[in-house]
Amino acid sequence: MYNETVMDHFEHPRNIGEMEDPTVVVEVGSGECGDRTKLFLKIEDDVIVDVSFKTLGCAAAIASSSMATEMIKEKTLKEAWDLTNRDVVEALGGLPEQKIHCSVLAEDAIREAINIYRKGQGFEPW
Amino acid sequence: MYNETVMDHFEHPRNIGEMEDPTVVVEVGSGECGDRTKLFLKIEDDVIVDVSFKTLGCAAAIASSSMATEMIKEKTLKEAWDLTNRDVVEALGGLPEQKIHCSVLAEDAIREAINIYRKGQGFEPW
Amino acid sequence: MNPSHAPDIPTVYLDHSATTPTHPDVVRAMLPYFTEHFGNPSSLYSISDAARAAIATARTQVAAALGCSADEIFFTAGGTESDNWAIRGMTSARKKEGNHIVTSSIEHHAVLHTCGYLETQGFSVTHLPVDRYGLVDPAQVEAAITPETTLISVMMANNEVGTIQPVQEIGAVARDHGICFHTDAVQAVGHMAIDVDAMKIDLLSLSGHKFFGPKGTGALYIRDGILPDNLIHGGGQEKGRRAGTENVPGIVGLGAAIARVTIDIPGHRERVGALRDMLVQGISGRIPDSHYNGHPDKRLVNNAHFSFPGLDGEALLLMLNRKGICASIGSACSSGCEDMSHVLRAMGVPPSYGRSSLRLTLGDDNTKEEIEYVLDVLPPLIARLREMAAF
Amino acid sequence: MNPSHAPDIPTVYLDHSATTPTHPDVVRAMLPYFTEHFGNPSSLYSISDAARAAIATARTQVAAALGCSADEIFFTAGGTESDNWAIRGMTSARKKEGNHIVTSSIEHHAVLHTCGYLETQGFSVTHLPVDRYGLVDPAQVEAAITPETTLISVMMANNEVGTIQPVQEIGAVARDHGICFHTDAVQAVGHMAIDVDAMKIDLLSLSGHKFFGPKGTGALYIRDGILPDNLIHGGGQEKGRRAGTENVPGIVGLGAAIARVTIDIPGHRERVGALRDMLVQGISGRIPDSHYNGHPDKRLVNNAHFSFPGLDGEALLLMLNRKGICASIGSACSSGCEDMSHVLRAMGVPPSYGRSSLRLTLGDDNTKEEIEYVLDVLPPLIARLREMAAF
Ligand SMILES: Cc1ncc(COP(=O)(O)O)c(C=O)c1O
Ligand SMILES: Cc1ncc(COP(=O)(O)O)c(C=O)c1O
Repeated sequence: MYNETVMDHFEHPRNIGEMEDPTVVVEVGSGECGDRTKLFLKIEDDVIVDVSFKTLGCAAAIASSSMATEMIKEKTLKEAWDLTNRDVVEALGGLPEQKIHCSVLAEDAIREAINIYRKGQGFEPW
Repeated sequence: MYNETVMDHFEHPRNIGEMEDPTVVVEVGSGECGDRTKLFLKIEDDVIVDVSFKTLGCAAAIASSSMATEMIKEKTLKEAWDLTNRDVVEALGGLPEQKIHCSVLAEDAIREAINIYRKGQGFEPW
Repeated sequence: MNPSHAPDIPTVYLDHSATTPTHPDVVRAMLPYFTEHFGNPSSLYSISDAARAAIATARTQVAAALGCSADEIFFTAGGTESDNWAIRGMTSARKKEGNHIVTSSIEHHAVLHTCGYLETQGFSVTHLPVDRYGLVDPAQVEAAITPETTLISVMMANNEVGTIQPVQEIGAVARDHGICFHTDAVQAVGHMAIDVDAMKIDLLSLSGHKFFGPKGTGALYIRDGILPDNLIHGGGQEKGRRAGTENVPGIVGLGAAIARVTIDIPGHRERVGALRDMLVQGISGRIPDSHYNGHPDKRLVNNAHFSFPGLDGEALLLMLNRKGICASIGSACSSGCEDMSHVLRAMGVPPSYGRSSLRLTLGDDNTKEEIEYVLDVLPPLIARLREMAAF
Repeated sequence: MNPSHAPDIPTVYLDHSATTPTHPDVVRAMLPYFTEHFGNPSSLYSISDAARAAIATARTQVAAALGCSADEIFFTAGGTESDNWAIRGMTSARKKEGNHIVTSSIEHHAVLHTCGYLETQGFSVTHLPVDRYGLVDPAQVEAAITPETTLISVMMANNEVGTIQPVQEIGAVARDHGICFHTDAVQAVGHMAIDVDAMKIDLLSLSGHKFFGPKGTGALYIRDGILPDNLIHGGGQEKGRRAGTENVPGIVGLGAAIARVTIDIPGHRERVGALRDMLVQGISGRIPDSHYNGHPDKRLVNNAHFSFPGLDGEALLLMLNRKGICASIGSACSSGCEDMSHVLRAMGVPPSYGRSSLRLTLGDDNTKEEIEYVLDVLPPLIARLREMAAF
């Protein structure tokens, strides 16, 4: 059902766990399937210097969170904002059709976290 | 489909063929399935001293004719008249349900032959 | 084969249109899916991967035989289910557009009785006549179409006399009128090239056990975009269109079998055609008053169908059986009942010819020696039965 | 079994409600009917005698398992077809008397979606609620009956949580009201004694691959005198009630399999029940916040069904798969889709319990060592997934 990249990120999720002293924390949930993700970002000079997550969800949700966090680490906020769930799915080497929507959660969490941070800094949200 | 008695009478029909100088000959046909039988009787003193037949029909029709001729040979006309297709089927050890009607032809032929003979002798038909 | 009646007599199987033995290679292909790879294809764990992959392979094999895409193949439990699904599903899906079906008068019971059932449900059915060879005329198909017509169903090749219909021309008529075209190709697979695009076929039924595959397996080709209603409702198997846990070994067997019999159709036609012609010429030459039924050349390469007026077909079959020869009086389904076959009746064959008919259908497993044996055995049997009946 | 993922890890198959391997004895019984005794049972010649006799034997074997007469058994291509036939055939046959069906809210999709289809055809369907254990109340069955009711269909045992329904009481209600009673016994066969007379069942569905028989085989019990309309039209097989060339090897396998699993039901219950109880007690004892779903004792002897809130069932399944353990999140048919099972929803199970559910279904081929292995592997996996999700 899942390819080996997905299975690897599911079984050995990168950046899993809580973070001490994060700059922003968000928690997002998908009504559609009840998946939930909590994302922790440490931001310095508009760069994501550290990231971690926790996820209640299927293998696709966990692997997407893992891959997404890898993809935004050490990226600028702008670069992170531009990451779409399609990029994540592509980086994972694809997901089954009916599982694509599980990858949206990571994108949602990243964007929400960035906007919370921007608002906290007194900027307009993107 | 057929038991061995039926198969034996079908493959080795008794009394098959034409008869020289028969006392009576009848030909009967069944509208239902297109079977036809020709029956030859030699009658002496109200006793069937010889009998033979020809049949166009399935194995059940041929075996029934064969068995029926065996059963009336050397019998009185009264005894032959009383032979029913059930007796023939029983003597054959049974026929498949949908083949029972094929055994009626022999009974029909015997009764028709007897009545033709009786009429020829100036008796009332039975 | 193990003829219970006479173990010393070889069995000569000449009833391939009734069924075929499952080829040992096909059985071998199936076996791991009973035990080792038994997982439910719907399950998530790895032991089901092999089952899923095997079904995908079989789908590709069937598609290759028909010239379609694998997505257009749906597995069923046999030719009968495929016919039922195609006809009931399609007419039901198009119920709002009309209630008229055009079919032929020589279809297999699976089509005939499904249409008969639909007649009890408010549909009207035109059973097109055939000529003396059993051929449907495409012009009559066209003439039968009404604004209510939602389905045309004409078989590719007849199971009794083997006549091959002008499917391509009928398909063109259907396409011109925007009407769905179903063909029952149960008897055709392996004996002739099939191309659903060239032939303009929208729905096609096939059955595994007619080409050395397992019984209880079949497929329905459904052209992409055509959406017959479901016949069997339940789980989401077959993309939600045919419910029920997949018969994995059966599907594997169907795939392996169709790949086998379509790999060299020209070679098969040459081999089996030569034997069939030898049989036909032998019978015609050696048996007086023998009548070859069906079309002289628009016919299945493995089919020989004769009438021998003056005897009864069932009696002949039983005699042949004692000699180890397996044949049929017509379609397997109608054996045991004496009503004349609706196919022969539609062809205008007289009753005395009908009741004395014999169908011999060959396969690649038959040999020249077997045909010679039949040609030796058959004439005296026929003479004997005729003699018993001549008056 | 050959887990592609980790050949060094043993496979522990705990998904017997999804499907079972065909038992080697069953395969062995089937094999001659693919090749040696391949004749079409409808054919007249002797090589078909063995096929005919084998079907008769299988019919007797199925009848013996249900306490009915062989004449009342009709072979199909699986549980789904049997359910479709029973429900569509019966409601169609009684269409003039009414258009209302009483069923439960926890039926398999084969029943649920067939009823759903009938709703599009003008029938009305009452889906009876169940209690938190998944039990239907016979009094509610009775209360749901209207003058229009022509069929009651309630499953014998549920495929997800294993709850066994009060079939006998429901049968009595149906009989009292002169309404036909169908039960889907697909999951029950082999795990409990079945007697269609004592249970007042009129129609009963079963499926071969759920009890070590072949996939693509099934049967419908139809009480003598009950006449559902045909689902599959065509040839005269199965006394004219289910058309299509008989799947002889499949039927033989179904017969052999049902004979195997019904020969010692008490012994099976003892063996498998002990393993199941060990599994349930182990899980309940070792895994915090684990919830046993279904009825404590009115349940299939081989079924264990848990919720582990705080994780996702599919993720757990995949982890288990890596450890060689085959399990299910519910019914095989609904795996892969995340909607909560209609069964758990009907039982009032909250979504967080529903999404974290795990079904383990045992068979006679499981061992104590396997259960111990599962009890070792499962708790840390669950802890890990919960830890990944806890916030
Ligand atoms: C032309 C034709 N259609 C349909 C069928 C039905 O196929 P099956 O018996 O495999 O269901 C047959 C064979 O019996 C056939 O010859
Ligand atoms: C209760 C129940 N009914 C019906 C079915 C359908 O059986 P099959 O998939 O063999 O057609 C199943 C199994 O999938 C089942 O568990």
